[in-house]
Amino acid sequence: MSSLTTPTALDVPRIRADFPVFEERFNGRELAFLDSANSSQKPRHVLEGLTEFYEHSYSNVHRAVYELGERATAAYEGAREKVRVLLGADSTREIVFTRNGTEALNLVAYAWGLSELGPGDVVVSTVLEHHSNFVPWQYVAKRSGAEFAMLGADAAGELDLEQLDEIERRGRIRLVALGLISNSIGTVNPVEEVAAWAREREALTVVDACQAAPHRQLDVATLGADFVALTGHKMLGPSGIGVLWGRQELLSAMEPFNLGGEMIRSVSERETTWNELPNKFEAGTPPIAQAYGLGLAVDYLTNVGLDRIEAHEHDLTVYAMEQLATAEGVSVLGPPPERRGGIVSFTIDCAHPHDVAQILDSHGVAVRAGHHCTQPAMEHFGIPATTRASFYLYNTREDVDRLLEGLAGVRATFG
Amino acid sequence: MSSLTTPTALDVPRIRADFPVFEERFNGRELAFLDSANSSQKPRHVLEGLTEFYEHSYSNVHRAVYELGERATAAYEGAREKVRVLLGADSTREIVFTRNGTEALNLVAYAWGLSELGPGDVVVSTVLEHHSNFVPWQYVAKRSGAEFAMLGADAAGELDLEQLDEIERRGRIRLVALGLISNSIGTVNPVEEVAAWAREREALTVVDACQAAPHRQLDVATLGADFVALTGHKMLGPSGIGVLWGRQELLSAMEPFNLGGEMIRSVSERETTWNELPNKFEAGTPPIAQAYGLGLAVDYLTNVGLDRIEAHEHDLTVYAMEQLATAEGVSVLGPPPERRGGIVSFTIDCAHPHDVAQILDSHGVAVRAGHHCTQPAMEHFGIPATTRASFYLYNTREDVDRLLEGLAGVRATFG
Amino acid sequence: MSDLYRELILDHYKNPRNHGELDPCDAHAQGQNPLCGDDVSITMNFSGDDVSEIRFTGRGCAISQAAASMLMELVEGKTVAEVAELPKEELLDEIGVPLAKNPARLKCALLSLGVVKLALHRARGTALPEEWAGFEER
Amino acid sequence: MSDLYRELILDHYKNPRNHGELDPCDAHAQGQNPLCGDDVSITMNFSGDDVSEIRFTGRGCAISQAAASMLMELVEGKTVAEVAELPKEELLDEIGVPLAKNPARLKCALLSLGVVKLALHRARGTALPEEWAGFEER
Ligand SMILES: Cc1ncc(COP(=O)(O)O)c(C=O)c1O
Ligand SMILES: Cc1ncc(COP(=O)(O)O)c(C=O)c1O
Repeated sequence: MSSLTTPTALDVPRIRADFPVFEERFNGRELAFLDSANSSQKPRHVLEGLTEFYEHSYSNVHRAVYELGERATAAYEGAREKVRVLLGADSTREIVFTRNGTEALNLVAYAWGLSELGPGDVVVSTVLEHHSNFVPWQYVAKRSGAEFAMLGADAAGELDLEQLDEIERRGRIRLVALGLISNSIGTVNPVEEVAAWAREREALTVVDACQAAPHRQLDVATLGADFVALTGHKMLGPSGIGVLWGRQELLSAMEPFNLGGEMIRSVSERETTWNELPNKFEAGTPPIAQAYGLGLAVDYLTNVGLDRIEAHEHDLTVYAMEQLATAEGVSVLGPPPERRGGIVSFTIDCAHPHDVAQILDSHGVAVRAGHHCTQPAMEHFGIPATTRASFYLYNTREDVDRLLEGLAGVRATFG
Repeated sequence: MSSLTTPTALDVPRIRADFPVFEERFNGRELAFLDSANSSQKPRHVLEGLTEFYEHSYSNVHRAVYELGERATAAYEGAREKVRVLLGADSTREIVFTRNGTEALNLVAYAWGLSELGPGDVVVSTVLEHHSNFVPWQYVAKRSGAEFAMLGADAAGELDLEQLDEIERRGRIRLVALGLISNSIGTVNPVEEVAAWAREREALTVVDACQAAPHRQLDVATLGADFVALTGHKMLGPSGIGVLWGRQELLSAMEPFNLGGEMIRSVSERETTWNELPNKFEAGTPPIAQAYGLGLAVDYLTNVGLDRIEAHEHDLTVYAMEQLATAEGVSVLGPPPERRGGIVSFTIDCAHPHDVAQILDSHGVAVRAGHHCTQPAMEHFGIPATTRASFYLYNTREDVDRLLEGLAGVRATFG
Repeated sequence: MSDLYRELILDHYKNPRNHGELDPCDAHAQGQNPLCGDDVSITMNFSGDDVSEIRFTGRGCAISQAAASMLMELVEGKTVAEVAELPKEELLDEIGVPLAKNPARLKCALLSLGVVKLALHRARGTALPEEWAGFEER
Repeated sequence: MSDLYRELILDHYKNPRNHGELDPCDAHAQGQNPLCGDDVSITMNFSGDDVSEIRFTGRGCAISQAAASMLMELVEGKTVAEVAELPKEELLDEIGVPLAKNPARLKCALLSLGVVKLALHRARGTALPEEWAGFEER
């Protein structure tokens, strides 16, 4: 937490009232939504703002000279400024809007990787990564003849930084890709330390902050990274919007990714030149309303206070781990609460995670079951899947109690 | 028009009542919105549907076992089926949701082009293309060592198919990329003829239908194309959604584009394999609500009737061209109404298009001025830019009158 | 308790029928559910036009494994032509729980049937019917 | 009639001041507005610390060309240091029409000033100030 004083507690009932989904009943009960790490619910502030935008300010951006175009451009560029402030970035030139978190990472893999990588180079990802920060690097390494290396973890699911020495012997380290918080088991990775190690080797660091940005205050300078990716739909924003932050010098020097309208300076049969930042990386009509909606979500989060959200989730995580420790046959994966985000992944000896999630659903408890797009991590633990509960600002201890009650139901069926 | 009987006229006042933006006043007047080729306005049906979706059915798709996840997945996949029907495609496996029209075209350029093209190959685009169906081909040709050829046009802005013979002498034709309707001057291109020519040479045809799909009935089989791209925001849908249709055999055989979550079958340090169609091409969390919104827009368009929309726009185009022919100093670019969509681009001798658009704005008339992301076409005509009026289902002859009135204002200032 | 887990399912899950592998075998295929990692492998022997023997192994959720077990009982003794035509609905009826609304679970339930179709398709060189298009891509 | 086109703008547009090219010249730069194809090219001569002569050529909308013409009058005779510091606001005040709400037109209005800054930057080897970051990428 970035402040010295303990943040004051959230007024969760008031927050829940902002989210229409909690007014509905599922199997007769209020929804215990414990799947925000997958995608979050949306507050009225965002939904109403979106409708209003479409009704009164919608047109394409940048190109239009008329009044609606001015409003739309101001809304879109205003959102970019909000994201800049959120990340503590120097300039809106460093903020690129993408389709989702995955595309932000692919942008770097393609635009930087395809041109920069070659035989003898090593690209590093980790065993804990989401596939979206693993497969792009594996793929461009293969395409370019570079080597792909996977940094491993220990039994608790914490990265084993000592392996970096061995990896370094395999070639010239060019880039290290790692997440700030693991989406499948919740580990908070030592990003600053890894970025410093990479910088010493003149390698770039790409940080996947998709699971961190919704839940804690970030500052790109402090992270020491070169690129940071986030995604809107996990942080109260609409689907269809992601963000890549990158250091200006790097983005300026890079080849473009998607090609087409808006990202060019001039086009002719012989030669085409690129537009300035960030437009160079935003080909075609951008996700206009989605960027605006993400800006509204940032307002909402900032208003509640990311420090307070982090503290609230930490409290729920501690409570959930205590409770799960008492549940028969349940094993929780991953590190202790001090080094984890608001994510608790577990297995239960009598039932497959999918069946667990199904029975929890019949109790009005929504969790995710599966490999969470982290198959290497699952393989590391020697399991095909887990059941995962994840917390956000609208969750309560009662939601955790509902989870435990549902697990008792699982045991009743399968035990 | 696909039916033999003349379609009945649209009830435009009723249609306008569905679009909240027309309730507002601009400089004291109702908006004469003549920029739908840039991006269309949105009907209440789409906006209300989006809000309702977020309120009652939002979660991530495919992965979730719980009730909200079922609803979201049904909404998302339901939209895919609606698009399939709209295009007359064989299977939803052939419908890929993208970020916008530009990304649909880049998907083919990267996933097919980077692996398939090499020295001796020729990729053909046209002088009339939008940059989004020009620059990707130019770029992958350059990256892969293939040749990029630009098919030219005549003085009226109609493609000069005779040039294909000369182009063929430059190497092995692998792919022809062309639009169905030019966004900058409105030409309807002879796509079926070009596709047949390409097929004889075992070359692929990529059709940019971004300006056609909103305005007329399409059928991918009739077009004879291998890939067809469209974009949601020009056809009453939300921003942030595009569509690529591709022939199943081609999509199956192709490398993926963006890499990451959802598009994989299995991931490990050594080897990663791809998911089945269409998921292989939809990496990460897709534009869920945006796809659903596009489905609602398709419902609305189908309900009104694309044949009737086409006839209505044709009527406005004929009227506008008649009126503009009487306006002092105005020259309209492009072919006669029989071979054009609802787009009228012109220059006026006394003023720059940007100044024209600005003065029109002060009359409550929204048009676009610029090169319309078609610099090669502008160069062909020897001009830097045009002023463009484009029509849609909510436009009226009165909007055209307002345009003419505004042009009189331009002459008063600059004449 | 969830409707999905009625007695019969749990019985098949805990006591799978025809579990194992035929070696040698006349037909074989394997399939996964990329969503949840369910995995089913099937071996068959033919005798004349009939599927004389069929066995499965696999791991995954109760639905996928119980469905595979039930499918064994449905298939054994049928003609190859009958199995090739066996509609999804017949297996779903057998499972007897409401899955239609849940495409994720539907994939679990139908995994084994897809694997059987794929095994036949490979052994006999027939085409995979349109409704299973893409299955071999898994 | 639009507020944007008051008499003074139209006068500068129709009768541009300092139109032309200095050859030889001490500093030169060119810039485009990728949005609308506006194009401005500027040449300057220095005498001691002063910008003694400045000329422009270009094509584009009335705003961009009138602004360039007005800028010539603002710059000529100023010291290089003064021009390097010349704030956007000073040119916008001169133009005197409301543009702040319209970023597209603002780019037209400020194109020539960017080109002047770029020319100075190149001739004197000074850094382009942060608010013009990216201008040279055009
Ligand atoms: C003909 C044509 N092709 C492609 C595009 C690109 O579509 P989008 O802006 O949705 O990427 C457009 C619109 O901008 C267009 O008019
Ligand atoms: C850690 C992590 N990285 C990347 C992603 C991909 O983000 P998106 O699904 O928005 O592409 C996710 C979420 O799915 C994630 O949890």
